[in-house]
Amino acid sequence: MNYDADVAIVGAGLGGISASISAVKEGLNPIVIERGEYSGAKNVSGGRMYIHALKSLIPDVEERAPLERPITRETYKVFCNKGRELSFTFKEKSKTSFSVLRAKFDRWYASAAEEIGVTISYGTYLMGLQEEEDGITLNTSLGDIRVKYVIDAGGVTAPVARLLGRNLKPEHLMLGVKEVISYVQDLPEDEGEATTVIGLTRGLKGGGFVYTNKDTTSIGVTLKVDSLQSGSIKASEVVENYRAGLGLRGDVLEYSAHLIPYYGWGNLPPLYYNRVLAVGDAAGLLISDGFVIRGMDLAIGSGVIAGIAVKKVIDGSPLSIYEEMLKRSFVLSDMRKAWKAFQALSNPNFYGEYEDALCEALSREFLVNGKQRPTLIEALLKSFYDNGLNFSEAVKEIWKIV
Amino acid sequence: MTLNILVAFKIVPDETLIKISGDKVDLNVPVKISTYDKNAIEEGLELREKYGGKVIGISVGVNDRKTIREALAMGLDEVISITPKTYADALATAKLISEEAKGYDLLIFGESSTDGGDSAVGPMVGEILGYPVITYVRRVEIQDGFLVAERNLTPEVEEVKAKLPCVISVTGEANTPRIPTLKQIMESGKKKVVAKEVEIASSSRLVNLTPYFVPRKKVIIEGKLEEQVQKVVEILRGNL
Amino acid sequence: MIVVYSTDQEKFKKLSGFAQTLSDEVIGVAPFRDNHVKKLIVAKTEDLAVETISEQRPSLVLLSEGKREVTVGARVAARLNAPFSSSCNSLKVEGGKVVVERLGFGGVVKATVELSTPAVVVIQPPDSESREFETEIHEYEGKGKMEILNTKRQTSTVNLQSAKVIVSVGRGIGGKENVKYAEELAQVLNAALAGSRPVTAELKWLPEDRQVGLSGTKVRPKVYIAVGISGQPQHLAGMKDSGLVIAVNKDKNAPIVENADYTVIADAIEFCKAITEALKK
Amino acid sequence: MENSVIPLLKRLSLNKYEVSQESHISINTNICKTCVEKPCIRVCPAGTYEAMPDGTVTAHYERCLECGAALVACPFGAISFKWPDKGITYRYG
Repeated sequence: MNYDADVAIVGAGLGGISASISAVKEGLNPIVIERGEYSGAKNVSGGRMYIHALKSLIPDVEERAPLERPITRETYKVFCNKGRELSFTFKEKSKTSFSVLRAKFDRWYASAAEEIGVTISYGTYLMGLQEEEDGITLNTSLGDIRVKYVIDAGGVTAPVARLLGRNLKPEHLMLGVKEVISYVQDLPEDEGEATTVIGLTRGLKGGGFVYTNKDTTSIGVTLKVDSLQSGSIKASEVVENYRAGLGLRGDVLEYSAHLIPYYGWGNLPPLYYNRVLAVGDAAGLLISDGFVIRGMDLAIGSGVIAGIAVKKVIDGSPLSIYEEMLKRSFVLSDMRKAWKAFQALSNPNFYGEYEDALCEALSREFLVNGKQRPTLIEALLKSFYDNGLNFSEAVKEIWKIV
Repeated sequence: MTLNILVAFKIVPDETLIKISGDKVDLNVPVKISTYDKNAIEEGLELREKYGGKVIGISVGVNDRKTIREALAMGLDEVISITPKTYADALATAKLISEEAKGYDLLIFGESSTDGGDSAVGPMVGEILGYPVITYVRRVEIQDGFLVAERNLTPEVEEVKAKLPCVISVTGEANTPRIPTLKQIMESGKKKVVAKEVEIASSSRLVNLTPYFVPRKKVIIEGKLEEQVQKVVEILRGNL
Repeated sequence: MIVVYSTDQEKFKKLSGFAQTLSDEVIGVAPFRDNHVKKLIVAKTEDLAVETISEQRPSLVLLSEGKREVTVGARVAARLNAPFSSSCNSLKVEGGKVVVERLGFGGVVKATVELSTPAVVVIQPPDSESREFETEIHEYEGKGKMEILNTKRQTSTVNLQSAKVIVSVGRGIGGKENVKYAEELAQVLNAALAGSRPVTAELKWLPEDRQVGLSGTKVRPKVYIAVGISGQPQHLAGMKDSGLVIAVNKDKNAPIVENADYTVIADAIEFCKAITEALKK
Repeated sequence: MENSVIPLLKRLSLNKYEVSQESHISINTNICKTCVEKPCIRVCPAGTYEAMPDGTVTAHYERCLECGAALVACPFGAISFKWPDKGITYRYG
C-alpha cells in the first residue's frame, strides 16, 4: 500500500514539533500540518517553560532559543478580604525555567525542525479522517494524504480525538485568559520573576500569574470552566479586575485566551488508540500542584517519546509501548507524583476561604492594639473556626500538596 | 518556443503582525512572500504552462526556509537565495539579482514590495542588463520572440511590445496566485535551493523607524438607526 | 543641479517650485511644454525620459508621485549608480546627504532614510510658490526599446487630492449594485466618491483612479467617511491625514474603529439610505 | 492606560483577525430558548455570545479567540464549531 508519509502530526506546537524532530532522527518521514499561518500563531501559554525536556533535545537551547528571561524569583501573593495581602519571594539564580512568548518561541522551534528536514504545512486544517485496516487517510483543507500513524498534537481540544467522537468535559478544563502588557519590571536583564497570585479571581476556582518577559509582562488568570459556568462573573471581566487589582501600569498589547487541560494523572484520557498517539495538551498532560503549573515540558517530553514510539510500532511493537515509555519517563512519573496535590487542589475551600482565614490569623498576629496577642497557632485556630473551617482538615489538605 | 524565466520574490515581515509598543517598532515578526511577488510567481508559472520552459525563483534577503518552500510548493523549479551580510537597498539588491539574471528570456517582478515598496528593483535590473523594462503589467503574451503586454498606469492603459529578453513587473490584477496542495508542499522539500551569503555596499541608509499613528477620538455610535443618523448629521454640521 | 520630472502638468509645476527652493539650477524633463523652469527638455516616452535625465548628470532627481515617474526614477537611479527612494513625504539636504521621510510596511511605520548624492527621489512635495520663466525648450526625439502599440487614456473621473469631503466605500458595502447608496450620500454632501483597494483594483466596483490607499491616492480631506471599510494598513496609510474620520461598520473589532473619530455600528446600506434622506431635509 | 478597565472590544481590536465571510459557529437556538442560565455568555472570554430578547443566543463570531471554551460551555450541546480558515493570529502568544 502507498503512504504519503509515515506519520502525520496534527499541530505544529511544542508537542508536534518535538515529535517531528524525534521522528526524523529515527529515520521516519513525518508531515506536520498546522492550521495557523505559522507555528505559534494560535498558541497561548501563561508563559513559563521548564527547559529540561527541551535541553535533552537541543543541548544549547539557552543560547539559541528566543527565551525571554530566566525565572530567578518565585513570588506568591495572596489577596484576602478587607484589602489584606500576604506575599513572599524566594530568590534563586538557577536557570531551570524561563519566561517565553509562544508566537516567537514556536516559530523558532519550527524553523529548527525545518532545518533538519521536517516539512510543516501551514494554513492547513484537518477536516476529517478515515481509518483503514493498514493506514489512515486525513482529509485536509489542502487535500487528502494517507499515512501509517497519526500523532494528535492539536492542543487541548484534541482535533483527532474529537473527529473520532470524543467530547470535552468542563470539569477537565481550565480557561486561561491572558494579557501581554508593556510594563517592564525593574530587574537586571538576566533575571525574571514568576508570581503566583491567589485571591483575585473572587468567587471562581482559579488563580493568576505574572511573568516578567524581556520587554513586556504576561499576566493572566486560569479559571475552572465549570465554576465559570455556574458562577456570576464573565470570563472577560475577571482578567480586567485582576489587572486592576495587581496595580500594574502599562498599555495592553494583546488579549488572548486558551483552554488548559485539567485532568490529573487519575483521569487522563486515552494516550493512544487505533492508529493515533496523543501528545501534550491533546493527551491531557498538565501538572498543577499548587506550586507550579507545567504543561510545556510535558508536551515536549511526550512529543519526543511519541516520535520514537511510532518508529518502534512501525517496526512491530504494539502501540501500548508508547504509554510504557511515558511511564518510564518524567512525563507520567511526575504526573503521578502530583496527583495527590492535584486532588487536594480541587477542594473548593482552596479558593477564597483558606486564604481569608490565613490572612485573618496573620492580621491578629501583626495587629498590636494593646490587647494580648495570641500565638500564631491560636490565631490560626480561631480564624479558621470563625470562618467555619476545620483547621486539622486544612492542615491535612495542605500536607497533601507539600 | 520555450521560455527560461527568472522570478524575483522578496521575503518581508508580515506588515499586519508588526508589533508596536509606545514609540517602538518590532519587526521581528513572521515573514511572508511579499504580496505582489506571489503574482509574479503565478505569472511565471502560467507562462511556463502555456509555452513550456523553466521558472527559477530568486530572493535577496533573509534565507527563510519556510517561505522559500512555500514559493517552491507553488511550482518554481528551483530557488536561488542570496543573503547580504549587511543592509542592501534597492540598488544593491538589483545589482545582486543582475549578476544571477543573465541567460533568461524573461525576468518577472511584483509591482512593489510590502515593506519598503520602492517599486524599483525590477526597473533597475532591466537598466543594468540593458533590457526593455515594462512595469505594471496586467496581461502578457509571447509572440515570436517578442513580448506584448498591457500596462495599467492609472488612468492610462498602454499596450506595448518589446523584444525578449526583457523585464516586467506585474500588478495584483494580473492573476490569482495558486494555493499549493498538501502533496505539493511535501514535494517542495525535495527541490533545489542554492543559498549564498554575499557582501554588498548600499548608498542609502535607514536612519530610523517610528510608528506612524494619528490619534483619533474612537467614539462608537450604537443604538437605533434614526438616533445614529441624527448624531452623525450633528457631527457633520459642526465640521463642514 | 536638480532635474525634475513629471507626466502631470499640475504636479510638474508644484515640483519645480519645490526644487527651486533647494537650488537655483533646475532643469525640467516632461512629456509636455511648460514654463515653470528655466530649461525644459520635452521627452515623450519613458525610455527617452530615462536617457535625457541621466545625460544631465544631476546631483538630485525629483519625480512626482505616479507609476511612470517611479519607473523612470528607478531606471535613472540604476544608470547614475545612485540611491533611490519613492513615496517620500519630506526631503531635506543635510551635510551633503539627502534625508527623506516616507511610510513603509503598509503604512504603519514611518522611515527616515539617508541617501548619498547623486540621489533620485519620488516625492509628494510641500506647497511652494512656482515662478514662470522664459523657458529654453529642447525637444528630444528617438526610439526606445519598447514600442507603444496603443494608449487608452481613461479620463480621470475624480480629483481626490483636492476634495474637501470624501465618501469612501469598502468591501463591506456588499456589491457593485450597492455602491449607488454611497454615491447618493456623496452627492448630498458635495463629496468625492472613493474606494479601498479591493473595491477598485480587485472587484472593479469603482474606477481605479478612485482608490485611496498606499497604492492609490493619499488624501487629506476635512471629513473622510469610510463606509464598510475594515481598515487594512494599506488603506489607513492613504487616509490617516484626514481631518475628521467617520466610519460606518458592522464589526466593532474592525481596525477602522481605532483609526476613526466616530464609528457608527450599522449596516452600511441602511445607514447610507437613512442619512442621505436626513441630509436632504 | 493606568489601571482602568479596558472595554472588551477594544482589547479584542488589539489582535489580528482575518474574519471569514461565514460564521464558524452554529447555534441551535431552539435549545437556547429553553435555557435560563446561558453559561456560554459567561464562559466565553471574547464576549462572542449575546442573549437576544426572544431568548435565543447569537454569536458574534468575528470576536472569537478560538480557545474552544464554547465547545464545553453549553451543557445542552447547542453550540457547534468548525474552526475558521484564518481567524485569529497572535503576535505575542
